Amino acid sequence: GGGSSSTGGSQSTGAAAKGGTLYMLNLGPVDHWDPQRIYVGADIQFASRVFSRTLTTFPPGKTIEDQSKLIPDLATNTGDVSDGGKTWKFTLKGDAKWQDGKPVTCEDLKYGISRTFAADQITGGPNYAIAYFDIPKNADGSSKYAGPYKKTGQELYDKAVSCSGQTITFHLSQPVNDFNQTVTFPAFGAFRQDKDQGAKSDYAIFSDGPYMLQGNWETNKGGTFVRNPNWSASSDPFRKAYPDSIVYQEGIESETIVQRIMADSGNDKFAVTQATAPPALQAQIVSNPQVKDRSTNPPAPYVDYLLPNFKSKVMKNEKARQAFAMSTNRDAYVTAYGGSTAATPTYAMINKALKGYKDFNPFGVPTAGDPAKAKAVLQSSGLTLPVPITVTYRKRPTSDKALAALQSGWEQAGFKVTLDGISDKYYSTIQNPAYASKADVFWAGWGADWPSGSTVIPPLFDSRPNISAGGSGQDYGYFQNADVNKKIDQTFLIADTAAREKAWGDLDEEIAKMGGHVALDNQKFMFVHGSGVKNYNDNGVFGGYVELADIAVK
Amino acid sequence: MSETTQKPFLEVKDLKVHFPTDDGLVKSVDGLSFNLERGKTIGIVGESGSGKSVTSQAILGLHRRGKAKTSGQIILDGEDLMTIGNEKLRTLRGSKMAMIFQDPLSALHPYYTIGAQIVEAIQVHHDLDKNQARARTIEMLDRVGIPNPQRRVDQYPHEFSGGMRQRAMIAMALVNNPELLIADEPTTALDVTVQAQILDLMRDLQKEFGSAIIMITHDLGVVAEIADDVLVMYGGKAVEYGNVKDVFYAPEHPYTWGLLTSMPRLDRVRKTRLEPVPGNPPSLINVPSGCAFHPRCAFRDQVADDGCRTIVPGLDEARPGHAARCLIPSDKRAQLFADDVKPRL
Amino acid sequence: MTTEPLATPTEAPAEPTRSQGEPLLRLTEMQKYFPQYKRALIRRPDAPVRAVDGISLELRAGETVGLVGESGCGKSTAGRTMLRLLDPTGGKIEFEGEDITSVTGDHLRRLRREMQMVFQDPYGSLNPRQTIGSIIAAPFDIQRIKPEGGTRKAVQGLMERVGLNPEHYNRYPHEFSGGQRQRIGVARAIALEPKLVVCDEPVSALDVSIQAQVINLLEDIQNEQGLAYVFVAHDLSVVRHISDRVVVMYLGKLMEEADRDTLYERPLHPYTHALLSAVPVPDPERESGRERILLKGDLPSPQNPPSGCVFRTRCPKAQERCAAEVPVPVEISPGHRVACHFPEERSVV
Amino acid sequence: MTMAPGQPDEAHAQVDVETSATDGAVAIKGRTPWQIVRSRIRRDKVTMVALGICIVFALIGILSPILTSLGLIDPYKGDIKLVQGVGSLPTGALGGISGSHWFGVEPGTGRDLFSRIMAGITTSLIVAVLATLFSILVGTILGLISGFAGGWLDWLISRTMDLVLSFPQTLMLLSLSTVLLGAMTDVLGFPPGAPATIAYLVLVLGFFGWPFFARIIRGQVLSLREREFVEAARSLGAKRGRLYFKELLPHLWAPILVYATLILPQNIAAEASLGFLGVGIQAPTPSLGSILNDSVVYANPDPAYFIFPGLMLSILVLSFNLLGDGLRDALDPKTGRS
Amino acid sequence: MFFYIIRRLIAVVIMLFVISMTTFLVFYAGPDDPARLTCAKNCTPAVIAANRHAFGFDKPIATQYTDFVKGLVSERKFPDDPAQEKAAPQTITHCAAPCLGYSFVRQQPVTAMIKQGLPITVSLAVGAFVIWIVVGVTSGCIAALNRGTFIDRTIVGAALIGFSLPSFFIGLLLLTFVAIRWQLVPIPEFVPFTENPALWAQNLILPWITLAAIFAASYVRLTRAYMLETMSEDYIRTARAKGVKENKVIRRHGLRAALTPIVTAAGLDLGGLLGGAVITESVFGLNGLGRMAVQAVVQTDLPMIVALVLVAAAFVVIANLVVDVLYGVIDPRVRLS
Ligand SMILES: Nc1ncnc2c1ncn2[C@@H]1O[C@H](COP(=O)(O)OP(=O)(O)OP(=O)(O)O)[C@@H](O)[C@H]1O
Ligand SMILES: Nc1ncnc2c1ncn2[C@@H]1O[C@H](COP(=O)(O)OP(=O)(O)OP(=O)(O)O)[C@@H](O)[C@H]1O
Ligand SMILES: [Mg+2]
Ligand SMILES: [Mg+2]
Ligand code: NI
Repeated sequence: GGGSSSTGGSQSTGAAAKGGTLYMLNLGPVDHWDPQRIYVGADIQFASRVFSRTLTTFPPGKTIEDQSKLIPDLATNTGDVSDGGKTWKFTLKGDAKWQDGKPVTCEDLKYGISRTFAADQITGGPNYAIAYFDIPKNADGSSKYAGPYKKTGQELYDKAVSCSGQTITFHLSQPVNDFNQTVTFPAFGAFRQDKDQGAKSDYAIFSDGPYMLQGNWETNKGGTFVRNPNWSASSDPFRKAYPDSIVYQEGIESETIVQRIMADSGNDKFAVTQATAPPALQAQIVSNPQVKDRSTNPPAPYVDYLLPNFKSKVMKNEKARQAFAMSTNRDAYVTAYGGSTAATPTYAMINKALKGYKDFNPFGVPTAGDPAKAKAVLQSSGLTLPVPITVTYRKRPTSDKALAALQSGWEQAGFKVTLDGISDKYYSTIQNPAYASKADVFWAGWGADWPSGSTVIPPLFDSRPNISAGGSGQDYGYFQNADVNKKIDQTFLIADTAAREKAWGDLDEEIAKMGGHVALDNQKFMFVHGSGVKNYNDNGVFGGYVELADIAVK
Repeated sequence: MSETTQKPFLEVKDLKVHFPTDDGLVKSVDGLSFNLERGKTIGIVGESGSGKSVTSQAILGLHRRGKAKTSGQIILDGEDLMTIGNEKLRTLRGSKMAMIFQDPLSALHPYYTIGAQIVEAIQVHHDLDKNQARARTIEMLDRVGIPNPQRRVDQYPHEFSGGMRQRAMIAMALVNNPELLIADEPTTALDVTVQAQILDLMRDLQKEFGSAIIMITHDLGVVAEIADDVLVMYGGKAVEYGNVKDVFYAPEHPYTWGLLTSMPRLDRVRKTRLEPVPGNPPSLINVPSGCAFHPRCAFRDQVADDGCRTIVPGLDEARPGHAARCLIPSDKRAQLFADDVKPRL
Repeated sequence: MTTEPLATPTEAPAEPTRSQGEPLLRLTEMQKYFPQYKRALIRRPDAPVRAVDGISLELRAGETVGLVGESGCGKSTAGRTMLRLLDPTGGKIEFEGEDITSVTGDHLRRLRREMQMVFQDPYGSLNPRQTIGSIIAAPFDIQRIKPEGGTRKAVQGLMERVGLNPEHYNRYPHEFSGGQRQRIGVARAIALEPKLVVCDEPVSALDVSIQAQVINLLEDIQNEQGLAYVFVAHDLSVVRHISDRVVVMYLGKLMEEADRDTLYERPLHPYTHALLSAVPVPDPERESGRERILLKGDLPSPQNPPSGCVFRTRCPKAQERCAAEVPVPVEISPGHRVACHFPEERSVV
Repeated sequence: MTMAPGQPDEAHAQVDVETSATDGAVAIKGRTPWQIVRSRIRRDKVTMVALGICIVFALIGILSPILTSLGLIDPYKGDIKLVQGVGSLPTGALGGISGSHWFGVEPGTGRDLFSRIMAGITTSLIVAVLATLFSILVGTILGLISGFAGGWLDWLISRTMDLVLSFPQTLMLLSLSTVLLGAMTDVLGFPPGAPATIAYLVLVLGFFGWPFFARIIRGQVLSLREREFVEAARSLGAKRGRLYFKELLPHLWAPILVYATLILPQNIAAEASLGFLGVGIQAPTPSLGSILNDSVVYANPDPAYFIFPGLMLSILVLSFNLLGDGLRDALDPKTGRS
Repeated sequence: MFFYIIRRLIAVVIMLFVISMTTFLVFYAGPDDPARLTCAKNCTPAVIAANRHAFGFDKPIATQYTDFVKGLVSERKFPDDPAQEKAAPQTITHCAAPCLGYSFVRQQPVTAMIKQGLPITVSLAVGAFVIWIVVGVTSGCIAALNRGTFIDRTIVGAALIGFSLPSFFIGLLLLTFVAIRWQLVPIPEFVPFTENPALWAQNLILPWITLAAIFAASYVRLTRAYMLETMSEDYIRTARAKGVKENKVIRRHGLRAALTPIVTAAGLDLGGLLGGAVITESVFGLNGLGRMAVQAVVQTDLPMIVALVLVAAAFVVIANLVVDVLYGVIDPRVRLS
């Protein structure tokens, strides 16, 4: 049995034992292996299980509940909070070692985190450190601390992050009550200053985890991870590290990967992947019992959603937004993605797997939409029908079909739809202010950074950090609402986790009712693995990807 | 024609070469017969398209099986080339009989040196090693009047002038002492001054090697100069055949007359206008009925009842050794020539 | 073969005979060089091809001048240059007393009405994509001339004139035989009633039996219209038949010029001797009695012609003087010019 | 791609003899060059069949928008009831073939495959034909100028051709999309979506295609201008315009036609390949390339979806290739097949 | 000949110059701000500005281009920022000449990545080349010599069909069925020739076939046409008239001449392929230059795109040169003029 809601599941029989080689097959290329730069769910999962330890982490487990229980990793506990959520302290256990035998120190951690601030070198990673730490900012939103290379503003950083012995203290500029979850990111992991070569270090993995890179990482080819001789199981109770080595192969097309693992021959018997099976292959996986046994169908972290562009003439009109939302046919969308094994329709931005999820239906229409009702609303909007709109989306073979499937519902409601698919650099294109005048609706997808509504609602709908002269940030639809912004601030202050998560869910519904988003579906993955893989589990917290902490091939 | 009764060296009997094409059957050569003695020269003349080249290639057996339908007999030195089989024929080609082509530039392979091409011709038929063959090549080039043969042997065809190329072709043809040499318009592409050199050379070589020569040409002057016998072709058939003097001084066929009267002369100013043969050469697919020449013949009303249009004339000997393919009775023809044609020459 | 020694000719350059007023066309030392380039590291000029290297000639109205010589001696180039289809490198071209050496544009275009050309290749010189009608009408179209009674009528008149069936107006060139095509070429050339036509080997591509048709046609037209021909040919028999005067060229230079009978019967230049003696005549008995003057070697390259007399490398009579001194054409007798240090009368045909 | 040698020249005359001529001479009855070509083609069964198929495709290309507007075919409307299984494969047998869906339906959306293929043919043909026309136009003009003008202009155009041909084509078609696709809407004002991608494909395919035409035309002009009829026209005082358009251009139709029929299928295939690389026609507008790209992965689970568009594309490309070959043979018997 | 080669070499250099300039202009002077592309998420104007400076995008395009050209002969530093070099010298990437640029997406000198992809592309191209030449030329000859027969028609027909199928189509079919379904060969994965030649070939066989199929088809047609043309030349008749055996006539006289234009075409096609067989590499997931290019396009990795275009164009231009020289060697008529 894989993740919490996986269909079927695959509990390989027999106890796990040390030894063997695990193969990880992926399309890649992996963007970054530099801990401070990793931001892709699958890579976070791989890095934090294999070579990069963090202060706290989420454990392996059979159910999403087990998996969501935060546990300490390098630290002795899951952090001590004070100052109303503005000061966080972690104490290191002190027995973790780098691959050259030196201990992982508080200074290593402090140094690692400081690298995030070298924004021109250490690109791509999450910027929570910049956002949260109590370091003054420039007018353009950038930090006055320029990172460990230029060292301008170093004293500001030293004040915000300090080490005393094995204890590291973080001073935040605002209360962040789930900061101990934030530090599960490898970006809050340690980095050895003497090994740091800035951007050049990206693939020069220097491990403090159970495995280390043997030789070099080759883009489009991958690398082999072998045991880190200085890692000790006693210092790291939950990483079981059963396989002797992990061969990471990248550069293989996803369809090929899935078909190879389905075929299950040779080393592919010991293969896992982070590539989901395309719809064309899902039927074959499900229809073949042998293969079905080796497959899991976990929910993906991603929610696909549509954002009416508040800068567009049409979508400024609230009725038009409502009509648009009401005529959206989520069933057709889900079907185009491959049906129930590929996605489930939703109205909420917060993933159903998260505690913050609230089951609501903003306009009371079925998942297939109600074009007739929508048309009536649109007619009352004062716009002349048909209303021309351009829907911009990220072009992929399946999304082509999915958007086309939505089109007919919208057109029945009285819209005249132009689909504009962009295949490359989608997000940076639509963030560009120049694009705001071209589209009426944007498609987007989002996955929570950790299992909390705080990594969904604020990053996407708080206009303050997002919207600037440089573009829309992640608030692609230029949603700007002072009331919502205020509520976001208030929600952060709620100390009780359950109450806080509920508040995120309420905000989600509120925004949906304003027509701020039209959530479409929660995506699902279908993964296959080789018959020789034991203890196969998906980790829902890490996006449903394969749990490597206790996987085995013997 | 010689009076000897023994078998001639080359005997072509009723040769037919037909090409099936999209538009119909092209009867390029249609019942041609002639003989050739050792050491003698026969000149074949005729308009473009009358079948001269096809005839010469038929003798060497160069027509591809599938594309040409060939029939008749070609008896060379007692052997019928039509029946001896491909392999045997191949061994005769280039050794017993050889050929010189009209355009030496395209007939020589552009990628091989002159020497290599002649050496190949030698080695196909003789078991000589490279050096011997090369020595023989140089000797032969020298013999055909190519200056500096040691150097020239390693040059490519495009480095030769037109005349030199033709000499090289001749050297290649004669290198294996062929007994029969077919020259298909060897001088048409050349200047008169070079033509004179080449014809001179051929005559000398004939004396030396004793080859029989089939000389194909447009130019009656060349025939007069070099040939012993003449064959005049028209529309794939021989229309007149005889000793060179007979044909030039007492031509029997109206077509030959036409050729002579239409020609301006170098040696004298004509008193009268030129007399062209009216009309155009015949199609070889729809050969005119009866006498193929009749549509262009000024004398066709000499035969009663439109006979020229209906009766196919045979190649009949008017005098021993001089034949013509014409329905007008021989004596009448002689008279017509004397009265009507000769004054206009 | 008789050999009569000749009195040493006067050295003074001969005044070209100027009998009845202005000649139609006068060439004075006309030159046409084709520039050549060496392809070394960078392209640099090489010695030019001296296709025509100083030809002087006069042509009177209604006269036919034959231009003979070996292939590559510059006959066609001379013909084209005198029509200003090529720009002369040097010398002077006068047409009806007017210097046309360097006229251009509309003036030149108007001149084209007076001077025309008939080409060698009856297949290549007619555009296969145009009907006979439009080919023959081209001169009218191009020169923007509206003939009386319309172009079509004029064209059909011309067709009749050259012996073509006017009903074939709308046919394409490939529907005609070589001889007929050459008639079309003639019709096009005479359409604007030019005073001068250069015929560049108009019958070389035709069979003997056909070429007489074209020769007769050219003669007839000359008789009717009184135009002048420059008749370029290889074939010395044809030239003898059609020309009033004959010019022998060698390597871009004039070797000998004389009226027809003089040239064929009493040629003076050793090159003319060789040329004439090389032509076989269709008369077996006479052939057997003729002696050929065989020239040694090949034609030298027109890019670097021999010094002095260009013919000396192949001349049977060459002496030291020939290498040093360029022979100037001298008039030996009225109308008979020869460029040789040692002219000698010989009968060779 | 390299083309076979020998460019088509005007057909060589075929001459029949007609004995009833006026002047006693034999007149030659001839046919126009086109007649000869037509009769050659008529005799070539393969080419005739290919021609027939090409005509059918052209008709489909013209008719399918009309049929769509009449509602007889509908390439856009899906029906998710038809694709209910895991992976949203069509429910019925053979990819959901039925009386109303002759080729079955598209997995995922349930759109009618027959309609989509019909409409796809239109799009593919539009792209290929426009791109080919673009290449022809630019190539012919520049080739004509280059061949006839000579000198520095020829040098410039020839080097430009070398330059364009030096660029890796597929790579450029692909990578230019990063800078040009946006410009189609922003600069040239094409509506976003399918029109912009079609314009992009036409432009780049056409741009990388013109040197082929220009080379051929230039070669033809170089040999044509040495022909005596050009000199003949000049000797009559003809100006450039006449030389280009009356004397030369009529000879260029044949090679242009042949190479157009040979390049057209290459453009069709290129459109498909570019779709495979992600720069195909924008959805939901179907094109053979986009349908095929989507369908190849279904080769196993839904063979019908894969076979029909694959077959269509292959037949289309094949018959244009055959037609081009046949035309070349007919126009230039030197390189004939039979 | 020597001067000719020198002249051509100079022309090649100039050509590459022009190509690099054009490519540079097209991709860098476009409407997009390349600096925007240097940071993925969390782009702030400040970061963009910093990166713009770090990668030199703030310099005029002409300066950027001259820097690029300089990099071909001398080492470049990324970022070229003396302040940072002083503060943290270990973070500066030194890109040794010939430096084709620095990929800000992959944070690596482009040259290093190209070196990685080149063996794959070369293996693919050369192997396919051998197959298509052998298959294409042989069957083209057979077709020509049996002109009009059943054999001829079969070969020509097969060639046309091969020619008409897009290569991704052929490739995906081979991959899906031959490799994955029937498992007749391993799923292609590049093994260096030096490591294991047998595996190298086994893994590449499907890509080779895919790539060769289209080319073989056009070479069948090409060879057949040239062969027909040469076999009707006068010098073939001369050879027969000399009594040369028929198969020697074909091989020594016919093929020799027919091969010359084929060598030209083949050289150019191979040159074109060495720059990357985009589709075949993508289908089989071989990380040669072609697939790198696709990735670079997806990631808008401009330096990488420019470098790959340049490398590919250089192969074409050099192939042109080689072919011209080769032509001179094969054809004596060219050699001497
Ligand atoms: N392979 C062939 N297929 C069809 N017809 C052919 C073939 N070879 C020759 N012919 C035809 O046979 C006829 C005679 O040709 P041949 O070459 O013998 O003429 P010729 O007398 O040598 O002419 P020329 O003086 O022009 O060389 C011509 O009409 C020609 O078209
Ligand atoms: N366009 C040109 N460029 C360079 N050289 C040329 C050109 N045209 C002619 N020549 C050269 O000029 C010389 C004279 O050529 P021309 O054509 O006038 O000779 P011709 O006497 O007419 O020869 P033919 O009898 O073969 O027609 C030849 O050596 C030829 O190669
Ligand atoms: Mg012949
Ligand atoms: Mg000439
Ligand atoms: Ni090619």
